[in-house]
Amino acid sequence: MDYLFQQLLNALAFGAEYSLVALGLAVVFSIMGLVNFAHGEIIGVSAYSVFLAAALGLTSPLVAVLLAVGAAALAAVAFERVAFRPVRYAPTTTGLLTAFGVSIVVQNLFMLLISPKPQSVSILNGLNQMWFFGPFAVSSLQVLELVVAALAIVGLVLFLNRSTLGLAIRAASRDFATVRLMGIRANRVIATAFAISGALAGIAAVFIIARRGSVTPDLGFGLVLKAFVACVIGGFGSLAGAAVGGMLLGFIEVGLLVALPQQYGGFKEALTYGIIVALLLYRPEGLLGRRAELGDKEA
Amino acid sequence: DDLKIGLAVAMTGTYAPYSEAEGARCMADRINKAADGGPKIELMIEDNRSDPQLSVSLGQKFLDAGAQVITGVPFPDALIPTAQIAEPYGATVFSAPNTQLEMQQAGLDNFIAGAVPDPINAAAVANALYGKGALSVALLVSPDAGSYSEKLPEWFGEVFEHLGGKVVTKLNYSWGTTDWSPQIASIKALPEKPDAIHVCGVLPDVGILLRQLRANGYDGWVAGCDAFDDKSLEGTVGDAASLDKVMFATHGATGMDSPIDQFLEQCKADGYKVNGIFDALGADMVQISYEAAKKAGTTEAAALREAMRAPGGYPGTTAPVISFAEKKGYPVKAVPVIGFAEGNRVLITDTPPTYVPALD
Amino acid sequence: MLSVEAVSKTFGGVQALREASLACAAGEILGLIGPNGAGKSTLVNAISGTLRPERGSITLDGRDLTGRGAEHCARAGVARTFQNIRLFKDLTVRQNVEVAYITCRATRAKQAAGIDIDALLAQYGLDDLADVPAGTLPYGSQRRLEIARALALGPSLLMLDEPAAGLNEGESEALAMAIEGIRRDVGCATIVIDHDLRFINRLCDRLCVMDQGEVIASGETLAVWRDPRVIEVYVGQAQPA
Amino acid sequence: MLTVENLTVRYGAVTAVRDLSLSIGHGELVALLGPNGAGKSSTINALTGLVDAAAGRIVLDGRDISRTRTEDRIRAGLTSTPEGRHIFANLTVAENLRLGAATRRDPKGVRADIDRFLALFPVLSQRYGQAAGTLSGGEQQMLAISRSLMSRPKLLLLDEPSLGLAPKIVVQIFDFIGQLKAEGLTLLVVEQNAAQALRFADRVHVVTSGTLRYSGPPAGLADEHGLLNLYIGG
Amino acid sequence: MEISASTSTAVATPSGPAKPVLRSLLGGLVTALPVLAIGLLILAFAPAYYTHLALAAFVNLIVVVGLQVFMGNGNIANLGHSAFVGIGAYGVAVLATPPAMKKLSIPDAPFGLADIALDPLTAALCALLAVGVVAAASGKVISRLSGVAATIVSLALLIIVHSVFLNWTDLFKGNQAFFGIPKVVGLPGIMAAAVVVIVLARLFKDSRWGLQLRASAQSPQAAAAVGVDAKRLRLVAWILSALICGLAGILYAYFAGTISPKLFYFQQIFMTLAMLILGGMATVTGAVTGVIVLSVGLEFIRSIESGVSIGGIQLPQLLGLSGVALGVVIVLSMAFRPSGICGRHELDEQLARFFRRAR
Ligand SMILES: Nc1ncnc2c1ncn2[C@@H]1O[C@H](COP(=O)(O)OP(=O)(O)OP(=O)(O)O)[C@@H](O)[C@H]1O
Ligand SMILES: Nc1ncnc2c1ncn2[C@@H]1O[C@H](COP(=O)(O)OP(=O)(O)OP(=O)(O)O)[C@@H](O)[C@H]1O
Ligand SMILES: [Mg+2]
Ligand SMILES: [Mg+2]
Repeated sequence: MDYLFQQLLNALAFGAEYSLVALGLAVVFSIMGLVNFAHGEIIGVSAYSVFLAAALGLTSPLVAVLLAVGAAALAAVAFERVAFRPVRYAPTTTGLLTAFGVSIVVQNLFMLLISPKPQSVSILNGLNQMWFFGPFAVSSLQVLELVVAALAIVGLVLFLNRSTLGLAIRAASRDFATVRLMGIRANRVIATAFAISGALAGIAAVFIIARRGSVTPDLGFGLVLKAFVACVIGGFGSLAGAAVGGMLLGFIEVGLLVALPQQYGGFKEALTYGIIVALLLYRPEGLLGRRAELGDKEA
Repeated sequence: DDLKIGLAVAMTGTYAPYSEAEGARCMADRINKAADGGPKIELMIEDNRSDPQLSVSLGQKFLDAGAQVITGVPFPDALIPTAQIAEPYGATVFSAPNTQLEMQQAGLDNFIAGAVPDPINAAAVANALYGKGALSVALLVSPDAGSYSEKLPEWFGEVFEHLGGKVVTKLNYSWGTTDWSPQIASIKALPEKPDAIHVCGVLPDVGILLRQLRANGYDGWVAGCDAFDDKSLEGTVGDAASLDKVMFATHGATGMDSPIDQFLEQCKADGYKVNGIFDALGADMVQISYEAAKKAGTTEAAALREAMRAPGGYPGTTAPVISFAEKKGYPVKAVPVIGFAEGNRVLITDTPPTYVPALD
Repeated sequence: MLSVEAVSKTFGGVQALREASLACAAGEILGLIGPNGAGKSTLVNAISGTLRPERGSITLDGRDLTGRGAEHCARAGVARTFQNIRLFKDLTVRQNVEVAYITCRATRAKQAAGIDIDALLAQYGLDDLADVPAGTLPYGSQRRLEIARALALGPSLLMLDEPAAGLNEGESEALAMAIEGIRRDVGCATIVIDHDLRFINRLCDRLCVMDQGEVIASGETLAVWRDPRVIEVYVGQAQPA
Repeated sequence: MLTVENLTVRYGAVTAVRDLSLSIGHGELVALLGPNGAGKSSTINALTGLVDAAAGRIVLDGRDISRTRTEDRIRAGLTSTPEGRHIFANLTVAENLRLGAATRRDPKGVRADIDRFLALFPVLSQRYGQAAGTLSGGEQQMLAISRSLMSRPKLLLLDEPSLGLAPKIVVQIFDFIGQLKAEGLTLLVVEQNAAQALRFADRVHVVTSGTLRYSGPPAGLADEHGLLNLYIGG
Repeated sequence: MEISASTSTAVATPSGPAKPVLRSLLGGLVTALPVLAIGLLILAFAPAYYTHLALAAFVNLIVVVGLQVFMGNGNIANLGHSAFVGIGAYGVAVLATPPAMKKLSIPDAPFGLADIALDPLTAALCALLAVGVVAAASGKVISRLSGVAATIVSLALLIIVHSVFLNWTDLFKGNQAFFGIPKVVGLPGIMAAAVVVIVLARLFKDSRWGLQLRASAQSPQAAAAVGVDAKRLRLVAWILSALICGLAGILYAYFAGTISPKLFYFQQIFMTLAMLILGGMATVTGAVTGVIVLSVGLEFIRSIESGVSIGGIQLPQLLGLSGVALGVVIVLSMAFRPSGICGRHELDEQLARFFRRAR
């Protein structure tokens, strides 16, 4: 029983991490229909910034956290300016491949400029404490991650649905010119959205560094792939969907790890994706995606 | 004639921490400078990006350029085809860090591994661990790196049980795991805490595992294999206390002022970006090829291969004498098991294991 | 002969169609009019299979089309245009028409024999533009291409959703003549939605008026205009027909 | 209020507007008529800055805005109801209206204005929480007009406001335009429906092939029936 | 007034298929010509290393052309095609490897597979059949979805198939190399296959199915309204694409003799995707061009990456340079030529236009 409860906690933590990254993806997707595969490299930029700062003598974890978030936000805005602006409103595939191109460039820049090998960063190790509650061990990271993910989702949903800037962000996803006709500085709106997405990546990076104690060029790639899947099963474009999808993925993964007999343990990935396919067949628009009958209309 | 050695090594990708290139360069330059009567060594080094297909193509490129000795990604999917294309040239595929058995199984006659095979590694760790009083062990296995990450832990278990220990559970993981909490929770849920955990993963994964195990209050042994042998292990784990009760079998003792350390220090001083034990294995490869050529008095490929397997062996960096005469495909040498004391590496055992599964 | 019986459709809280019925015979041009949001486009969607009606039945020449998918309806001879133009933008003008013609050849061999793509393009003033991507055409030509594409299906029923919107009177007049040409040459049943009353009155034999999802009047064009309810909901008191 | 001098708009090799000059005084309603493809929409989009003018000067309230960004022109009190509606399909009716008032800082006034348009177009209040993309064509047009008025512009450019609207609504809309004019709003209206457009027009401009052919009172247009034919096209 | 109110819609010769078969066939051959030329040059003059590179490039070429069939016509990003390459390769590995070899590597293979060996051709046909079956099953799912959901399912297919290769060790030997596959194919054979596949892809694209599929990718609603059964067409394209990719895998296995699962995973997916996008996925010419440009370009950059000496000057190692270059090329081409180097026109169409203009 204790064991199952402990694994439940783990699943929550896995889910929180996926949700956090998936949220970052969903924000950008809901602004400009961009499947931002380079989100992982924004996490990477953030992580390597902390690594470099630590190597240059930075000792304050707090500053490192701020640096991580700031660098990521900046990187996201820069990616938008340089690579994504020219393909705004291009078909999804074009954007996806641009993002994928950016991802390759940045990963290889890490190799070229820093090193292809893992580099250790210990500055944020302190964030990773174990807290014991009776028989349960909870890592401070897991708790923090869960809290931050929850705050992020609530904040973002409120922001995008309530604030004018949020509305503008959603509107800009379809019709940039008309957003400007509303007197809104549309480029700034999009930059803001990217900055938010970047900041989320930066927060994720903090958790990743604290947990791993090292950085590698492909640091964020696998995670973003999972987050992408989380977004789709949750309902692409829906923020709450991203969060729910991330959680679900965490539960599926940990659940399979617990439930599968050892000799079939290797099939965990296969089964995870099998479940995802089944989910998509059942709800192609994702769990929280709207199932709208459009006729000759659009939405 | 020159002795031409072609190295397609992983400078980038998954296996980048385990490249032997710099050590080989260092040794080759050293020998060339000494000019003690043997042939001049010409190294050709290119990045294989940890990609087996590219690795094979590069092998062909080196053969085109007249290489007598070549190497590639240290896994059978690259090395077997490389050996096959090298066969008509009489050239030898000499993989310094390879530890897997498939090449021998495939019946290749022109293949040499510079390291001892996985079962021996497994046996060495089992002996050392049992010697430290551990009686129960949990195995972490993964299908992702073939026999290295899947079979090796099982061989380890076989020896460990043969010695009188017990394997209490086997748990699955994937390469690239960055959060081990589910596996750790499973271990903690065992009726009795195992004395040790055995895992053969790469860095930084295993470093992260160590940190998380310690953070979760697990204070038993963690045993592993040669992929632990990179300085980034210490960096990733962070504090010295967490490294107590860590051990791994490797190809030569480093970090304790051994001859290997001296070699590496010297290279570093001369400006080579050497990293650790795999560079020493690379140096072995160059040195053995060179000594064999000197002994044979020719760099003709087939003759060279015969000479490499001559009885008596040749001096090396990772061991005073390395001989391929007995086993043809791999060396017979001691397998050091390294542990830590206050964050520094210490030698736990350094003897050839007796009971070895799966071989012969 | 199209016959629509008591078709209903709701979207969330909005009842877009309430037991709407209409009929349209081969060779007839039926005007479908009504206030904005009356459900005209929704009815066309239901007939063409773009939407699935909740209740009611739709038959064309005795074949039941109720609830069948759009591609099935198209194969049965239902052709339509869209209120918001939908072309295959990257395909050439000719290919746009061919896509429809392929269906026609596969499922309506008799009709297909009567269709010549080049002649069709020429007839709609598109022959010079045949190899141009459809997305680069000016608005008016795009509207004509949509009609040409619909005709390449060899339809038994043709439905045009606001074909005259944004056209000036000269162009509307030309369009009306073309639609009369279709009646003559193809002989299909034709349903036209538009808010341009001059265009509608000139073209249509009969009118069908919708309001809030219901058909509130139908009959001969002139007779319908004598119905005060039609005037009230659609044109407003002040405006004479 | 607005003066346009020698405006030229080009799309690649096509010149859509050529050397066009016109002016609109405070509180005036000016109609801009012309056949399809005459360059009316291009003119309007050049005024709001959605397309770049190749040449010419645009002066709003004495300020040259020819190089000003669209969003700043809107903030200066100019706005347009673009041709083809351009409502935000993925936002609800309510959100579309709120975005229309993005530049305003008086929540009370915004709410009052929303209520005003809902009263004018009751169907919009029935569809208040529905995604705007699923509105019928005419409903979208009503929303587009309301939305452009939400910014409380000083000068409104209306591009074919009657497109896709039922006759009753057309009349209603032009009544409303008259009312807006009476409230002091300055308007430039592009319309196919000449009869309606001319109801409240102080002056008329007719363009064909990008050039201005007539500028003057509506009454004058009736005399020049050649022009009227031109406008009607054939 | 542009609509002619002509009295009758002319009754004329019914138009043939979307494009005359012969023209497509010729067009396909024209597209294949550069491939043939490069292959022959390499066979005649180049050292063995280039033969090896060419092998990899030709296998990629077949994969990319296969990818084009589905992605280019259906416009759905596919991240799963390497699964079929893998099934093809492992299919012949399991079926055609001599029992003597299998006794060493997969002694416990199920269904008595350890004891039998088919001749290479039969084995290849069986492997293609297996590819077809998996494609039909996965295609049933994929064709029902669109957009990112379809992409995710293709990704899922990749991961599931990879996972089976890794874990069904009795049959596939896991992540240890599967060796001993008879090496029965040389560069000429692969070249011939590439030409055939190029022509095939072109024929499909110009066929009724290809045209209708392309239409449905642009406006699903309008396509349905003119009777296009997009689901079925997507399924057809998916299966054809899978078979071509499977063929690439078979040829690879028969050339290299040794395979392992990671050959058919993300690295291949990304490389081939980049090739297709760069060349332009709307055309078969684009697929061919992308493969040629990236193969040559990346090999050039790679050759200076590990640090070479030019004129006695030792250049530093620039690890990752080729990756950077690859990424930059993708980003730039998406920004400035989103439809790829070749845009929307096939080589023969471009040539025809060129000559028409020259006249
Ligand atoms: N897909 C949909 N989702 C939700 N509501 C819809 C949808 N399609 C139509 N509606 C609603 O149904 C009603 C009827 O719409 P429809 O498009 O049929 O009107 P219409 O008669 O064509 O009007 P118009 O003349 O303005 O085009 C409208 O109020 C619209 O908001
Ligand atoms: N984006 C564009 N690219 C190229 N040409 C264009 C573009 N927009 C308009 N044109 C061309 O410019 C000319 C003027 O177009 P414009 O839309 O301004 O005319 P209009 O008077 O508004 O016509 P309508 O009454 O049909 O709306 C036309 O010939 C049109 O084809
Ligand atoms: Mg409508
Ligand atoms: Mg216009």
